[in-house]
Amino acid sequence: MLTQLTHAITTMTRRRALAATAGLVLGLAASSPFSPALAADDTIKVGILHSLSGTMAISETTLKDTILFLIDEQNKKGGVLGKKLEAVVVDPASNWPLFAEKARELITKDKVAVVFGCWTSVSRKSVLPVFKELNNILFYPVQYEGEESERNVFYTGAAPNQQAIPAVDYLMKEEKVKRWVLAGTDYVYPRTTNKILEAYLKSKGVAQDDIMINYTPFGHSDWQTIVADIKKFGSAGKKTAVVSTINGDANVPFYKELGNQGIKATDIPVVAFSVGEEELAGLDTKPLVGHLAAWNYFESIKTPANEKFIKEWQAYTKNPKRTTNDPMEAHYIGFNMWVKAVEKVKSTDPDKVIDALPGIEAPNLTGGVSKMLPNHHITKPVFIGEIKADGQFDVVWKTPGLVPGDAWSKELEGSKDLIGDWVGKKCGNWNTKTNKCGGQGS
Amino acid sequence: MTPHILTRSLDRAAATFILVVATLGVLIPLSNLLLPQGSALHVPTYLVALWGKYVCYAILALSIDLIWGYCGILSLGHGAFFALGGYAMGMYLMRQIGSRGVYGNPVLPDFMVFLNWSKLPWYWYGFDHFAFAALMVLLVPGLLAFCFGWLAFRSRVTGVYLSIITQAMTYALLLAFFRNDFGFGGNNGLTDFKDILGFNVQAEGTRCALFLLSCLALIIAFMMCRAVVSSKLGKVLIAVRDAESRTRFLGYRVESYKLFVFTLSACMAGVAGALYVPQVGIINPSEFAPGNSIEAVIWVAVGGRGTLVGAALGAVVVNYAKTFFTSGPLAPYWLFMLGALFILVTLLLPKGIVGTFNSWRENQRSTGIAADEASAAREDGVRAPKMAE
Amino acid sequence: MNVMDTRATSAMLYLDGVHVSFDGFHAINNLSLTLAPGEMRAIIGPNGAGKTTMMDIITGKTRPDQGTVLFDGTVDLTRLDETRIAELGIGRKFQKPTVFESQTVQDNLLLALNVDHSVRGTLFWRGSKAESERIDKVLETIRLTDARNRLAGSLSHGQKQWLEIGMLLAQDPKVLLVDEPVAGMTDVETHLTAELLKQINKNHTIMVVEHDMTFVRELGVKVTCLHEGSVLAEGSIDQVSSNERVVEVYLGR
Amino acid sequence: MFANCLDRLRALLLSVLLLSCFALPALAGPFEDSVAKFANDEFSDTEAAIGEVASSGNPLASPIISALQDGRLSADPDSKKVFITKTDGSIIDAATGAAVDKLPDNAAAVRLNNRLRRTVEAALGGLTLLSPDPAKRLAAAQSVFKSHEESLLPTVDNALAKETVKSIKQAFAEARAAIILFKSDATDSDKLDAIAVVKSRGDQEALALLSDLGTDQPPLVAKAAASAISSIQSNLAMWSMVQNAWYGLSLGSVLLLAAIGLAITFGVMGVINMAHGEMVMLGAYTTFVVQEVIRARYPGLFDYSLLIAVPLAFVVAGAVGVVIERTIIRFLYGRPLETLLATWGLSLVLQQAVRTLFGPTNREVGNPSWMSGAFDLGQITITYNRLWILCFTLAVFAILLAMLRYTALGLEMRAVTQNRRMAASMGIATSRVDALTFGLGSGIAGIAGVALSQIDNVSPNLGQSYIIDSFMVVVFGGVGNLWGTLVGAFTLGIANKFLEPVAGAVLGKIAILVLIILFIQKRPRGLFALKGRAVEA
Repeated sequence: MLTQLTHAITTMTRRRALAATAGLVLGLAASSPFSPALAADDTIKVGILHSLSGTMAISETTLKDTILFLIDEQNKKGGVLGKKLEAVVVDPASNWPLFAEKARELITKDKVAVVFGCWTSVSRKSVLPVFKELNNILFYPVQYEGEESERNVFYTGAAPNQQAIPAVDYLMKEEKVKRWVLAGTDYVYPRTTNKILEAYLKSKGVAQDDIMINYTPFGHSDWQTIVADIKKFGSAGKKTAVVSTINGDANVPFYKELGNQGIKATDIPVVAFSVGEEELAGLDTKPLVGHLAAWNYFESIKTPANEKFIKEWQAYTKNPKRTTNDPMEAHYIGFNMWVKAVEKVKSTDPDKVIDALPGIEAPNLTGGVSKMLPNHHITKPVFIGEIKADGQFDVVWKTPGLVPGDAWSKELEGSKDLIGDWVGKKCGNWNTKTNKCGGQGS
Repeated sequence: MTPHILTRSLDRAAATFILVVATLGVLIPLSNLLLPQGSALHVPTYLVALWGKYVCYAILALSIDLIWGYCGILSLGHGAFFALGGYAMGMYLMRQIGSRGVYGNPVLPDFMVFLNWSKLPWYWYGFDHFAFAALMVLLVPGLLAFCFGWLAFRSRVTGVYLSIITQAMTYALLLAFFRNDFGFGGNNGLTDFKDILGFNVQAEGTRCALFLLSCLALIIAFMMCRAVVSSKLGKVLIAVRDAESRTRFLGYRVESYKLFVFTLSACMAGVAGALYVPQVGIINPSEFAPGNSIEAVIWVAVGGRGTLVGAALGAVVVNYAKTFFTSGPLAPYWLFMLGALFILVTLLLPKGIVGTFNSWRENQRSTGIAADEASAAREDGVRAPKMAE
Repeated sequence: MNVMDTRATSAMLYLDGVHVSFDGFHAINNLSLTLAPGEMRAIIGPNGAGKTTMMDIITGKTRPDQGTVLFDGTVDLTRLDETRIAELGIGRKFQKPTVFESQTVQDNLLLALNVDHSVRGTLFWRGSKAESERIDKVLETIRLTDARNRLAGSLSHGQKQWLEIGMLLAQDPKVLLVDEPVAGMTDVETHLTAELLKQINKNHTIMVVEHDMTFVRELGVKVTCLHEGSVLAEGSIDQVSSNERVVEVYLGR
Repeated sequence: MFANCLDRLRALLLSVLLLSCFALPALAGPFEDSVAKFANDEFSDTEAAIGEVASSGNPLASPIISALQDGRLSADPDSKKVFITKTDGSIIDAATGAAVDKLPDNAAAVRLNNRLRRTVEAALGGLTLLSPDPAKRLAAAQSVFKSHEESLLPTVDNALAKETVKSIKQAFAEARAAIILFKSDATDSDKLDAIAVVKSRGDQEALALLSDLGTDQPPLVAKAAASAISSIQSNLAMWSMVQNAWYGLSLGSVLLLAAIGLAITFGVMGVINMAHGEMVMLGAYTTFVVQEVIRARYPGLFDYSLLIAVPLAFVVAGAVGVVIERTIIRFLYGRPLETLLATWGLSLVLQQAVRTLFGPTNREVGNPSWMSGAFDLGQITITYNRLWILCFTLAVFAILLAMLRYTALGLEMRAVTQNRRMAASMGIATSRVDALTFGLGSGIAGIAGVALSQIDNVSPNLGQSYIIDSFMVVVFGGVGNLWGTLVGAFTLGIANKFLEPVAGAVLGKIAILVLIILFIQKRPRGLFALKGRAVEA
């Protein structure tokens, strides 16, 4: 059918063919970079691209509120460049093509200067071409699988080396874990993270027999078999731990099953990368005391900055119990970095802001100062927290300093030679072996 | 297709529809490309892409209306055919990326590189040729529909049973495509396309051409549907819908008819999916989600089941509403609006927009002795015990 | 055995020793029945006697658990499906009038014509003069010429019954199975229907199931009374209606 | 590298310290100094303190360590004072045992990590082996079995001699065997006896213990251990079949519970109720609200929260169902496919309504104590919540059947669904019966929500995750047949759980779906289809 159609186009009447050709030529001519016309407006528009309905609303709604809160705070301080910030909220409804559509709408119709948004990798992948094409800025606040460094995207969540690897190190050293269950939901983040961890563990001398990898579908709710398998795997006489990359919704039934089958943290600790304060709020945490999570931020961390943030956040949401979590902190850092960059170049022009952002420093909420790196990732501290009975985390370990995020993982065959450098090399996938931009080359 | 089928099928409403689509198909790209950006009539590129999406959905709606509106087969899994067509096109687009992927691997798509795949799985062979991919766009959904239909219609699975197993089919495919081991990119799907037939997919010209192509495909699909439903075959289909066993006792091999339209409809859905993918820039397993298929059925119901124009219109209206409601201050409440729309349409406009308009016009025109009764009888292929009056 | 064989081969329809049960309920019990070519036979029997199930068996809708069902002396109907049986030339009118309500009377008849019924044939169908003449003729026979462009759903109950009989005529089968053709009809309509059937019987074999004794009497043909899935009595209407067992069955024990 | 070395050194020091503490109690410093270490807020100091306190022989040792385990031990980092909050709320100074009025302002609970928790458990094991509380003795024996701490052998022997309860005596014997197995100077014959004892225990932990034994054993012992391992393994393999069957029953009961309401609204009434899942969700949220109220007002009633929630959920979901039937469904009878569209719209509205009302995130619904935990049956673990859900499901099913069969409403329902016109002419108010039937189906879905809140998320998406499975179950079982739904649910549950270990969770589920599709070809009207003419009418 399609061949016929394309054929039909070429054999259309001469006038149409002419128009089509003219169209293509015009199209190519018109695809020059397009910068939002902001100067005329007296506000700076900030796009918020988080799902407010559908399956991801559970995680993303809070982030929308966070940005609204941050904008509100910034406006109280007088806005940016003497202009007030104005939030433009859209609902991509957990629908990936809709993410792309809404991103396009935000940039071309609403002419936003920057977009804060996305949670899942697929939503980021979906909007990526749009941001590249229309040359705008996306701040992505969630820990992800890495293997990406794009000019238009700033990754304020953790890369695998800022979360997964320190957590495994901790378990090896502190808990003397010898046997590993890598359990995850079957999507790209767990797949990649587990690939990286598998390679890392093997490099540390862990045998293949001592690694069990298990994938479950999204929203998996019947964990009986898998928990029993974990129990069995853990009874081989070596200290066993579970590294969980299980995605949001499936965690509650997973932990409930763990608790009920009597797997205690002292027997088989579970370290999770996707379970934060928000997820624990839906759980009775008493049976889970001692299970771990690795993040770059915990609500329970006692620093003045964090205490102030929590107080103001709870006042803003008029909910004294409202929790905070890691992706919120990522947005906090990202937002402040953007404000600083805009103030530095005195413009919201994306090209200028993108160039200004690497090197910008902004305080995080855990007492350090995070820095935007040339690969568009940031430096972050890594904390390991144990679940407490009140649904908060008790930090039991942290990295001595801030860990710079690696865009490309050293453990993966395909990316071990790659780096992202948007300052010197102006390239997201610079190959250090061949000294060329563009991956491995052929 | 012989000409007399086509000419016979064109009544005034159909001609108007074709004219409108053709005009849109030409005017929107022209306005986008030729008029200056400030002009009031200028259609921005994002709207071209958006309308391109609507047009693809309209083709999908037509394909559903053909089997549901005319043959009484309610498929709750038509999104699967749409998605399969989309994947076939997506695979072609992936192969076109070549060494421009982030890892620069000339053969393997990026997701295979970082999951350490050493070579291209066999089922990806051939997709670097457009002609092959285009063939697969028709063949894969068609073949699946043929096999599925052959099994189901031969054993006379009808009504809700059929609906539920079509749902099971798309759900199974959803789970399968989610699996990264399956080799289609898992949850992330296929994305980051560069070009199609040598043209940059993001260029405005390509977008406009794709839009034009989609409109053309919609017209062709519409004419095909018209040709089918206005032929004697169409009468048989309606006969099957209204009284299946009567048709059988007249000596019609009902399962062949069902199989024919079901397969045809799946191919149409596949084409819709194939045109959809380069315009939205991503294909991902969530297209298989049963909810999507149900929603597509609802477009048809809203527009008017059993009226081809209505199906296409319904797809555009519902999706436009969705676009409209998901931005701005109404965003948090859009599901209320959408849900309410569905409820109100089924309660107040059981014949859909076009169906209601048609019967209103018929009432106006004639004394309308038969219209009401007839269209009441047309209501449903699967009749449950009637309520007592 | 020999006698049976000749009966079987010469008969239009031949049922012997047929059994069907649904979940333990014996709907048809050792039923044997023969219909000669050109014959019209009336079947009577109380509710649940198995009349409709018998028709289901003949038309391939229900498979018998055991027994022989032969058509035209040679064709084993138990192995064929509805479509094939219809193609062979057995037409059926349902108990509840079943016409294509959202299509015109004319289209109903067009669909019934026994021309090419393949998908290809219908897709590329073009009307022919012969076809429209046939339709005109049938319309005349069933007295619906004036209603040819009306939707079948808008016809009266009696007209629907006729339309369905008309569809059988258009189908031109060798055997017509007619299930309760006069249910819900006025006396005049009943009379006309009887006339119609008699007329059709001139060149078709017919089996009529009917409750209406006046109607059956008017047909004036051999009557078979079924009860609990097997033949209770057979003969002229007077013979059957004077049979004590039949009376007992109809009045209830 | 350096940090690594340091870490190892610290670990070495610690273990030396720990060992010396156990071995040489006389060398431990004054009790007060040891206790004060808890106040340093360093895991290593806490670890040292546990060892010293445990081996001190001080009568406060056991209360201190129990308090530490339960988070009742707090310390003032400034004054280095440590306090025990007793279970009755009174406070004592941990070092002296003197009563204290209240905790200092800056006192904080002494923190633990997993390693310390294990240390605490081991220490408590040693301390509570002779406890008068049988449950504590049993727990102590279990923990000694796991830690097989050699220094505890005399205590275990002592406890074994004194023990009168048979099951605990067995546990002590096993603990003793575990110690001997790892005792370097035990004789071969002792070790062989120990292996026999451990083998007879036959569970995962026995397997773990034996696998842990290492290869440097005398050949005779190694051989016995290997044979014990393989015997335990084959035993466990057999039990794993039983376990799969149990998991299947449990999954089946969840499926049945979710589908049973649908079997009424869809199966009996013919309404393709896409909002069924949202009725389940309403039930779950009702449970949440009930628990919130109980937490806030009547904490003592928490264990009864589910019992209170069940009737409430039935009423809430049932009432919503009646309203839906009266305002929407009743206009759509005879058009089943249009009920699908309207109820789909309805499900969107209900989801968003709950999202607006309760927020998009998961809500916490706690397990009452009788729903928590598990018990062992042979070598399989049966969790109480799953067991209760199975019982509950069967009870709901039985009550529903009885209701349909024996009550006037049930009779009317069957009459109306079988022949509406006839029922109406006999004076049955069909519209009332319709409303009540739909309400009943919805109410049962609400009840299902109460049970599902115990094992799944309570979020606006809850319903969506069950709707497809529910339809599969009803269609597989045969529309309009409750028994079919029962058999369908359990068949699918068990099939799923036997496939899962072989094919994995995802492929297992795909296989089930394909099987359902193929099965429907074989039996186009489900497992228990009605036959005969009536179906086609």
